[in-house]
Amino acid sequence: MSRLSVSLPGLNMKNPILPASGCFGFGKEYAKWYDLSLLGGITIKAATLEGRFGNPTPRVAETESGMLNAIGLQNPGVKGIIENELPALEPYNIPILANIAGSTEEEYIEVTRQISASPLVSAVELNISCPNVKEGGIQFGTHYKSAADLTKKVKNVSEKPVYVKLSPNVSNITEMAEAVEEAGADGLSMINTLVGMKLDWRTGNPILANKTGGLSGPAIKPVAIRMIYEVSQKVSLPIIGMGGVSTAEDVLEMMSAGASAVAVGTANFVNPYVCPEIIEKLPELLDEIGVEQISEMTGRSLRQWKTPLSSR
Amino acid sequence: MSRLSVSLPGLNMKNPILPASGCFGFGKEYAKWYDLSLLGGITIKAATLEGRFGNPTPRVAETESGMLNAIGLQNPGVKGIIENELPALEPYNIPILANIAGSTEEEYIEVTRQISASPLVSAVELNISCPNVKEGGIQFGTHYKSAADLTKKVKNVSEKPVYVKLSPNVSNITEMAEAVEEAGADGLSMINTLVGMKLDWRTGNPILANKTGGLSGPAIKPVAIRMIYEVSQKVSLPIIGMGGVSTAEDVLEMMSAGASAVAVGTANFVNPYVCPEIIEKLPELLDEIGVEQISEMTGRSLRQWKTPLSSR
Amino acid sequence: MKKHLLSITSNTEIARNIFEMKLTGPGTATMTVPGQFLHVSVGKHTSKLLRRPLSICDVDFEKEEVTLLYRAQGEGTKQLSQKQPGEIVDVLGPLGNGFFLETIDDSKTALLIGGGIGVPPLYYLGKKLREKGLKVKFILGYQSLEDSFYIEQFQEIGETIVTTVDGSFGIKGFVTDAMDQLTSDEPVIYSVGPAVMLKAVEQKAAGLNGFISLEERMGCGIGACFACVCPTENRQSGYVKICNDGPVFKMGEVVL
Amino acid sequence: MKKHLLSITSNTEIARNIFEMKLTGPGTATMTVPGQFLHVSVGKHTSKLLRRPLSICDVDFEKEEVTLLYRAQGEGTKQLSQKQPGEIVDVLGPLGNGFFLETIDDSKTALLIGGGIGVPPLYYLGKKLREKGLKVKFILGYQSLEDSFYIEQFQEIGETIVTTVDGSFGIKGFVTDAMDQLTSDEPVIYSVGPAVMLKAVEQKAAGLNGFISLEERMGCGIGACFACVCPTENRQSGYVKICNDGPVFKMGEVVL
Ligand SMILES: Cc1cc2nc3c(=O)[nH]c(=O)nc-3n(C[C@H](O)[C@H](O)[C@H](O)COP(=O)(O)OP(=O)(O)OC[C@H]3O[C@@H](n4cnc5c(N)ncnc54)[C@H](O)[C@@H]3O)c2cc1C
Ligand SMILES: Cc1cc2nc3c(=O)[nH]c(=O)nc-3n(C[C@H](O)[C@H](O)[C@H](O)COP(=O)(O)OP(=O)(O)OC[C@H]3O[C@@H](n4cnc5c(N)ncnc54)[C@H](O)[C@@H]3O)c2cc1C
Ligand SMILES: Cc1cc2nc3c(=O)[nH]c(=O)nc-3n(C[C@H](O)[C@H](O)[C@H](O)COP(=O)(O)O)c2cc1C
Ligand SMILES: Cc1cc2nc3c(=O)[nH]c(=O)nc-3n(C[C@H](O)[C@H](O)[C@H](O)COP(=O)(O)O)c2cc1C
Ligand code: FES
Ligand code: FES
Repeated sequence: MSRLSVSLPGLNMKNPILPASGCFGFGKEYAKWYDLSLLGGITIKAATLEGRFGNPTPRVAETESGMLNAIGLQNPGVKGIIENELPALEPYNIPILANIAGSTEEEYIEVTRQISASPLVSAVELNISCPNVKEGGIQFGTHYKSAADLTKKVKNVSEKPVYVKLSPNVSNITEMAEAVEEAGADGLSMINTLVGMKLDWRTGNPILANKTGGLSGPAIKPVAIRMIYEVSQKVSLPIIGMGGVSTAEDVLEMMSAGASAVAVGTANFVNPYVCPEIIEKLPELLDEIGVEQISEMTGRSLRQWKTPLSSR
Repeated sequence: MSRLSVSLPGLNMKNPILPASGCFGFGKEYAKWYDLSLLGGITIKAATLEGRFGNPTPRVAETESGMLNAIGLQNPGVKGIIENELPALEPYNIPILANIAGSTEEEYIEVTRQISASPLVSAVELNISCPNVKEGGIQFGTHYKSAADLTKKVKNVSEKPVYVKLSPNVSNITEMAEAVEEAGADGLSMINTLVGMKLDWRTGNPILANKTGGLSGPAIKPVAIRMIYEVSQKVSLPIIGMGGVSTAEDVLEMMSAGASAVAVGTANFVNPYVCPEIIEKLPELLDEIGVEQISEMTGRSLRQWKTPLSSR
Repeated sequence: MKKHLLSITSNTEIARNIFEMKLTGPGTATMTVPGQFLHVSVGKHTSKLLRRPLSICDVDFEKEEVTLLYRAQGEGTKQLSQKQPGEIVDVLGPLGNGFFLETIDDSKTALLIGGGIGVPPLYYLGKKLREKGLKVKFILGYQSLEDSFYIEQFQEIGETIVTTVDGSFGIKGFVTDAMDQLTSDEPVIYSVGPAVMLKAVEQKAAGLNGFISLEERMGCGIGACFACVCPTENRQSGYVKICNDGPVFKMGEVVL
Repeated sequence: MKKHLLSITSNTEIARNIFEMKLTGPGTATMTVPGQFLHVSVGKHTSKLLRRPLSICDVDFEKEEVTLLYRAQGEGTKQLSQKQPGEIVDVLGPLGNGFFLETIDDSKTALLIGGGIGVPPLYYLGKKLREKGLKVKFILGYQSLEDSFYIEQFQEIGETIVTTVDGSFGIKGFVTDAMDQLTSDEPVIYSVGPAVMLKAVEQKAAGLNGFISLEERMGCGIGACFACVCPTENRQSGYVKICNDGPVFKMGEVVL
């Protein structure tokens, strides 16, 4: 076992870093920048049953230390993904986490059935937290009964472990996590984006054609850390943490809060090399704090926390 | 009527800018930096029945384009405020919005009764959204029945208009707003801080002694704008907007989203002169877009929005 | 496709809010195709995370120097405009397809039509077309005299007609108002500018051969995030990504 | 209390990660009291919003120049350390109470005890005490030789004993290990350093007259946000604000 390796249901990763869904396409664009086999894994863009064009543009807006997106689940549909996108990832020999979306329970189920059957897919990530589509997505993610029901049904048909991706736009994320754990989820992904909006002060019009969008980037990291910290105390599922991670230090912070692996989203846009750079830096940081295996970092905060003193 | 004046229940403000609760003490510290009579109003720090010491330190942490605080409602108690703090504000002759907190319904009611009777207080702001105390605060702010009940009871005893300060840490802020409108609130203040956390990656320990804290600053502005935009469509109460405002442009953005007045919090720490600087800049910006009265900005986005084009 | 750390050699205001930034470094050697862009980081510590797409305006291969012209308008470009010579700028690129010149008939006249801050890439394009032997004519549209820039530089390459909205310089009106007299010789058209201008140009130039360069708000700039799509009827997918499939398209190919 | 825009005259690393920044501007004329601090903005466009409290280490009134010594440790101070001469730094101050020297008996010896990055304000204090006529002795604690700084400057003012944790320079151990031989002449004690050091100093110096300077994470720096409180038994409120009531307190006044 190498020093950085982590092992989660379906995901045996040589390091805990994987790009977050929607921020890495289906991998091929970043393959022009570096060797994807350096990654711990890849989360691919959301798949729906039929191809979707998504929302009108503008689809992104910049905010302080963050961005809003309202892509709207554009993708070529699950068949297209299985036939045209996944095969290109085979040579890298790393676990693929397939993100799944839909407007109805039936759609989620069918997409899961098809994509989880692909030998190239290691696990599925149930996206019940997309804030940018009118139907499905977040409506499952903010009511814990619907989330649990959907999880159960998807689990029934999935040939691979199921991670449920939670929305931060809820009063009580722990309740949601407990509900999907109870329903049979194999793991959690958290967090998806916070719903946000930006207006042009000159005109008063929203910047995004979709008006609202999902807030991501370093701005939301404190919310992600808090939610992972809270949820990891109450559920025993492994957590793929995400939300604002852009440095190796952020990765260790998030693992300390309770994450077993860490996904990097927005930071890929800022620096296309961010994932391999983080992976390269991690051993150095572990040396600095005298930790041998990175997996020991998970939940460290809970195990040993005491009131810190501000120290010179 | 001057160009910048706005009028809200109990608050006749010569401009729409007031410091946010907890970010301006009881005014006297900033009075050393500039003439407070320049302000549209002042929101004072939360009052509880008895004096409170608040949480252990460290109480603040820095995050990307934001900060976390866990002050814990430190204040000298409502009597102390009425006797020792309010009189110092009299000479400035501007509306005072008194922020009210408590651990129990009874405490909220009694604090309101006492402080709303002060002739120096123009309106009260019911803080049901403080994330930094174990009891009261946010527990009222995340269940809409408790929020409505409390609002009703506080309204019964208040001699001044009541603004309910909403928490963004909810699945559905519109529901909450509708509930307190129904219960008789005179206005809304939104948003309070998002619950967040930061860990020291070296030790895994939380930076804040209280572990979690409230996230404020520009990082959260997109969430605030979205919530104000949504709520203002469903309720007819005036909204005091806040969350990440630090420039005059931000003020106009927030008013366009639906705010009638705008509170400035964290930005005071970055630049103690921020409020008067914003007030000075506003007429310039109004000229630029050809708007005469600033009050026309409120809800502009809803009235006239159309899909914006990205334009050179 | 690479990330380059380039050093600023100059960064000066050449017209109202219009800056010319010259950057030097070995990476410039790859910047050979006009119409491509650099995805420019605003800075390491700034709260403005997203890169700004800026077109390559010129490259001096001997000096290893690339020129960008940009309007300091929003917060990011304003921050760029404050940078001093010697500071390092982090750019990705060259990105996008650029103008393909190989298939163009050298005997043609090229009509290059640019509006506002769409003008910069036409300079590099004009130079390359001249090298190839084409006659090059420019129609450049600005708001006013004060907003106009690089006129002399363009005049060195070819005939240059200027339009201004307020009439303070050249022909009063839009670039399309200057197109009438020129379309008769059936030139190849290259046009860069706001979508509304491109649409008007496409209408005026109906039937002619030409290329337009689009802009859209971008996330990644490299084809991964689907922020910058544009509908098209010609392609199977039903859309193109401006950052990767474009920014240059044949006239009529995309739905403006 | 004012905001000042000061211009960097120098910003150099004087020991491992320890920087000396000199800033100039008319605002420095008000920086007369040792122990006060400046609340320093990291920069205009950075994502690090909060100001950093840094003690005044020295002021040259003729040159209108204030000196700060700081450790580049976290992100904010690292960004400060990258600033170049000529750049502008936005500071609030002078803030806090500072060391009151008026009531001090001139015939006393002053024992100034500093640990790590608590050392800087003792330089300005030592100079002022000397001006007043007191004999000044320093005990300065560092991690190691490599981390030590300003020793020669301190020696010019008074006897200077250095301790290092690893023994690479001076006495091996903590500042308290160097206190024994000196407490006999009942000096006035001034101590700045981490809370744990201050606590140890207070114990060693029990019964003696003295002052300590505290540090805490700050929001506003001016007394408005209640971030930097410290419990005290002597005051009616039950607490003090370090930024405003402090950072200097009489020994024994606050609960460490
Ligand atoms: C392929 C391409 C080439 C371009 N070449 C040039 C050029 O050579 N010179 C030049 O001045 N401008 C050019 N632009 C436009 C330039 O990218 C924007 O003006 C710039 O990004 C605006 O940034 P800001 O900081 O001024 O605005 P802000 O409002 O602070 O920008 C906020 C966000 O919106 C994006 N954005 C805002 N306006 C535009 C726009 N019009 N197009 C694309 N993104 C936008 C920004 O990139 C950023 O992500 C080009 C655009 C594209 C797509
Ligand atoms: C009155 C006073 C005087 C000081 N004088 C000096 C001095 O002369 N030289 C010097 O090097 N340091 C001094 N310090 C400590 C200095 O303020 C911190 O080292 C510095 O703020 C850390 O910033 P950072 O960017 O390195 O760390 P980061 O971890 O990036 O800081 C994050 C946040 O925490 C705060 N913070 C972190 N550590 C401390 C700390 N130890 N004390 C207070 N706030 C902290 C920062 O101000 C910032 O708000 C003083 C502190 C106080 C309260
Ligand atoms: C442009 C963009 C597209 C995204 N698309 C998806 C998606 O298709 N499915 C999904 O589950 N999450 C999607 N997300 C959310 C991210 O996977 C991630 O949860 C979120 O951005 C927080 O991480 P970050 O701050 O590192 O970006 C998207 C995010 C961005 C910025
Ligand atoms: C240090 C600090 C203390 C605060 N104390 C209170 C408080 O006592 N009562 C309250 O209703 N809100 C309190 N808030 C929340 C602010 O009033 C405001 O709602 C929030 O900070 C968002 O605005 P901002 O981003 O402009 O700071 C506090 C915020 C900060 C940063
Ligand atoms: S900007 Fe990401 S796909 Fe074009
Ligand atoms: S830092 Fe705000 S009260 Fe001291």
